[in-house]
Amino acid sequence: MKVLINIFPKKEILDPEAKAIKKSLNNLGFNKINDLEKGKQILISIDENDEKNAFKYAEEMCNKLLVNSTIEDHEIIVLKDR
Amino acid sequence: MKVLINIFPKKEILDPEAKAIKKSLNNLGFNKINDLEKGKQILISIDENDEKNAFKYAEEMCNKLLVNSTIEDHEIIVLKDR
Amino acid sequence: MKSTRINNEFFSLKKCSLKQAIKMGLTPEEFELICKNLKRIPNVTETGIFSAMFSEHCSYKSTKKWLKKLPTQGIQVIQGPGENAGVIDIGGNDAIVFKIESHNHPSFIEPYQGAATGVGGILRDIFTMGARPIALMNVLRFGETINPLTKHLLNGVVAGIGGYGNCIGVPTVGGETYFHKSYNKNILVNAMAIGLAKKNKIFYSKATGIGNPVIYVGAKTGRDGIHGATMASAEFSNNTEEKKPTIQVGDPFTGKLLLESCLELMKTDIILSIQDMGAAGLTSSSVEMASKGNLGIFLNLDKIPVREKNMSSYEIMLSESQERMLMILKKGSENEAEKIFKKWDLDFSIIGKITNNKKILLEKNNKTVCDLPLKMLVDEAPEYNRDYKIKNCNNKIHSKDIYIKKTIKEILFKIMENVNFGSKRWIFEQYDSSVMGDTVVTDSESNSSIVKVHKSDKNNFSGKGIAISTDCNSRYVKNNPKMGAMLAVIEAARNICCSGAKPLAVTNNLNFGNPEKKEIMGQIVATIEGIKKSCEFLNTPVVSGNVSLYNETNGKSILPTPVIGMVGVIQDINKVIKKNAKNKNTILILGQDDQKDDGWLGSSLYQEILYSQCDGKVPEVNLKQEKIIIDFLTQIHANDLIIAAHDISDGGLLPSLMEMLFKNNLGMNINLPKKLMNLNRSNIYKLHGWCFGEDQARILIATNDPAKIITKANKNDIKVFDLGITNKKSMIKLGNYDGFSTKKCYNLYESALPKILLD
Amino acid sequence: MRTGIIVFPGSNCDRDIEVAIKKFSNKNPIRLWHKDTEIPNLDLVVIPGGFSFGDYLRCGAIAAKSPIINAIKNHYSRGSAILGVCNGFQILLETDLLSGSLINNQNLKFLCKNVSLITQSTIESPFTRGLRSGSIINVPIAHNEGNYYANDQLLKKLEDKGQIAFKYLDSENPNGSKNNIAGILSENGKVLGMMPHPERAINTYHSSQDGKFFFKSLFNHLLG
Ligand SMILES: Nc1ncnc2c1ncn2[C@@H]1O[C@H](COP(=O)(O)OP(=O)(O)O)[C@@H](O)[C@H]1O
Ligand SMILES: [Mg+2]
Repeated sequence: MKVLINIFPKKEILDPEAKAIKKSLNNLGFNKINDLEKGKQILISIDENDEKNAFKYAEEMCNKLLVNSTIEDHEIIVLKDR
Repeated sequence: MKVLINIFPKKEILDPEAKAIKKSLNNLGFNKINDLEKGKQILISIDENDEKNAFKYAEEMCNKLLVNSTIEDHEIIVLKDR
Repeated sequence: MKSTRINNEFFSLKKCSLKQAIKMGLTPEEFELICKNLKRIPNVTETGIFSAMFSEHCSYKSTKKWLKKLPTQGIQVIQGPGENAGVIDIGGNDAIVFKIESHNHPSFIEPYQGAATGVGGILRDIFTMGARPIALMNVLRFGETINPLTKHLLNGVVAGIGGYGNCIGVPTVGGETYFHKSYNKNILVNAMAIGLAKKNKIFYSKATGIGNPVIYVGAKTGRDGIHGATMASAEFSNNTEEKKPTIQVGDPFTGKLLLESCLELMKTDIILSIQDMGAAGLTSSSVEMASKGNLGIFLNLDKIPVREKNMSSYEIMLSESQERMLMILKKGSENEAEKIFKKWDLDFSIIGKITNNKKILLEKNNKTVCDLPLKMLVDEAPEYNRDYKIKNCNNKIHSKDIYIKKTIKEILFKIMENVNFGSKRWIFEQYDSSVMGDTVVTDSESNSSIVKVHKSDKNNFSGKGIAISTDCNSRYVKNNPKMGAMLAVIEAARNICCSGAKPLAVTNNLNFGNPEKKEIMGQIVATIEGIKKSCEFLNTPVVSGNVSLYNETNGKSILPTPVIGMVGVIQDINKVIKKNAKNKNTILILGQDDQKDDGWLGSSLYQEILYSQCDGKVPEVNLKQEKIIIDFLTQIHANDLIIAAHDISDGGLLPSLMEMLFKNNLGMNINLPKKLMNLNRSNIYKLHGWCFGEDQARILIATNDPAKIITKANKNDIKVFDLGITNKKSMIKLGNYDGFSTKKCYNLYESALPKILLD
Repeated sequence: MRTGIIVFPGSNCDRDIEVAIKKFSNKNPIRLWHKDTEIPNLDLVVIPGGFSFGDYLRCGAIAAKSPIINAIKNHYSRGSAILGVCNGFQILLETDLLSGSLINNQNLKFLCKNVSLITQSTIESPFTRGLRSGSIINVPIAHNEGNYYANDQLLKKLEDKGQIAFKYLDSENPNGSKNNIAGILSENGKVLGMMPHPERAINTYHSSQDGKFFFKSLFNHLLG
């Protein structure tokens, strides 16, 4: 089973990278952009068939290493079909 | 409307970061991991109500700036409800 | 996926067709000769090995004949060309290991990874020999700044060089960057590395000892960088997607582990020989090791750590995955070595052994997949005697003919804000230049970069230093390859001396277009002749180097770019000379006197900036005069008479002078020679020549004791001119002609790169 | 006085800081490996700069999960001093021995240059006791993620309690750090994390020698 972990900087942190990307896009003429956030995505295939367990396993990995909760938010999506 | 752009290194290209994260998770006792990929995610809110146009706009941004197609693959998801 | 694996290996073992051989880069004649000598048709894997070994990069088939002419001997030389890097003796038990290498094409395709792997590759060449890398330099060439691609490439390349060097923790202390339209579609990325070793602990690649184990360590082998033309071939498989060449990705983290683990293992005596896997990966490393030892090598390809399961023998042999090493150990010491590599979390595998049959024998799935005599791959590799034609531009341009009716100030400002003259701060601040704690100066503060020899300090003595300079003025080389190359070496030597050091030896990177064209081959031949001439004269032998040919796009060649990397030694780092003058110093020109009332503007930066064409005869070269000037500089420095020094090169006298004044924001009333005091509209061009001419064999120095120096100069028959005394007013006055602010110049100078990089 | 330097895979300023410690304490520091689970009784533990674990995931994140971290926490509980420079600072934040975070430099580029640091008036600490508050030292920075971030509440606490050790000169803030913060202390003053590299500014040939004020005062207090 695969789990997808999306990690985004917390809203109140003005992520310099997101800001720079938005500016570059504007400079290239993309003017319809209201807002842009940039995050990381980690796709993990784990030896686990139970959806709930997979979620729990992923949550644990997030807490132990993958996410720094003082600056990042995350969501876990269990991909049942993969 | 919001578009979500997922960007991953191409499969055959070495991703030393993914390798290092996987190893570290293993060292922390997470042994059920078969495979780990790391990508970026860009969430853009654009001034556009038409789904197709939003997709096209995103595709253009990917080609022009966001994606380095020699080493990365990407997918675009239009989030209708946001 | 299983079928693909069989397909792959199946096709690797099929007889190779002429068409496939050509796709791999062999000529029909070369393939025919291979078949004839082998008395059979080689399989695809074997042909791949031939094509790699016969490639320009490995065989030097176009240049070998000429490279032999370079001077490579000297009492300071421990190891000349032929090994992973050159080695020179710097006294005591210390030796310096250094080399330069190009990564041009990959950097154009993927600038970050191309540049990063270029740095990684040259670092491996250095620590393979037992040296700890202590400094990195980089020489870059980009297209015009109005080309939108240039910005992208510059950003990526600089980030990539920093990305690797900063992470592995070797300071990047200097280099060169130049923009010109001929590099629009073919940038140059040359990286140089310098390492410090003990004289009695140098490691070589020559294999020894029949039966000794061959060891693979480092990262796993993937499909990275396998020759594109071959792999795209539909004939190999219908699954073309899988065959696309892959970008090589650098992993400086693994590189650091490989560096530390190799140096740790080198403290024992169990490594008999060692070779990094660079261009053509496992193929060239195994072939070269065995053939240098006049022995044979057997490898079991099933033992190679691989990243992907279904790799064929062809792919394994031609992969250019990074951070890998091949070594031959003393029999029985495998466990001891393995322990060290396991500690550093690196892959370790015993993949074969040294044999006495003078062959390369490869096995996979219990089948022989390659059985070739080494002699055919190395000694019998093609060597071409290509036609050549040397072209020089002999049109002598007088300043009268090209001077522009603008004030000196206007022209100076144009030069200051020109990217080719302006500050490269935007670049070098992205490089960690102070890690390791031994950096004394970068080449932004002195004429060359200097790093201290670690632990060479004792009590009150600060220690000795290694000076490094990279140089190449392609304007000169294009207009006269021999003189241009001579001047590149000369300029490097001048830079080293202006830092207070003594030149010792040279590495070089010959970047040219297609050698099958007579004019290009002529550039190469004449360039080598020029390097030889200067190096012999200065007693700075060439101990390593690299050749990069076919730098062309759509039949248009880059400017000929033979890069010189010179190293020298300074016995006491407290005696390093910097560029910046202080207040109330007298500035003298060594090598020029009151009689000089004009200057050489042909092939100059003045011409380049003010005209679209840049041709004309290059400045006169006088080796004897050059040597007299640098020897004199060295002598008066020994008497502690010099406060700052700067050689006069690109841009001529006035721009060079400004660079000495910037740091302390100094002003000056410039003395003009009598002959230039009262010019009128008809002869004002002379002032342009005087300010911006690029006559050689001149050095600017700042001193507190001009009288002593002038007396000494007169005694030695050396021309000298007193330019005036620096003051704190930050204003430059040029006789009655012009006045301008140092600060303004400095701001223009610093804005040159940021200006083109701003969105 | 005993000092230990922790070496992680990818540490690259371990030798530099070792040279500095020897020079100013006249004692040889010991080296500790990230896989060690115990450390001897030490007066000072140093986490050097570099790119531990390649800076992958987040700078310092993977190092912060190393076996040796528990031992460092024990060392901290005993009230002993810890210094983290550059990547060491990042690691200390990831282990929660210090609070806040370091994110990308504002211009998204690695930056190596000399900066002026203003010593702040702080709580009692071996790292600042010998430095006059308001005095300026000039030392190099070399980092990609040195942009210190803390929310307003934490910033206020750091300011109020005197936990900020060094600030960049306001006109020189090189990376966008909140309140120009270049280095902070733990609540008990025994842990210092700083982005700049004082160990690269200690010799006559260095572009500045101001790092010696930092080390001299530190070892004066630890020794005596
Ligand atoms: N232009 C040159 N001048 C002197 N030596 C050279 C030159 N080009 C290559 N060499 C030497 O030839 C040898 C082979 O170099 P090369 O194939 O580039 O090494 P690598 O396998 O590390 O890429 C090296 O010892 C190198 O120093
Ligand atoms: Mg090599």
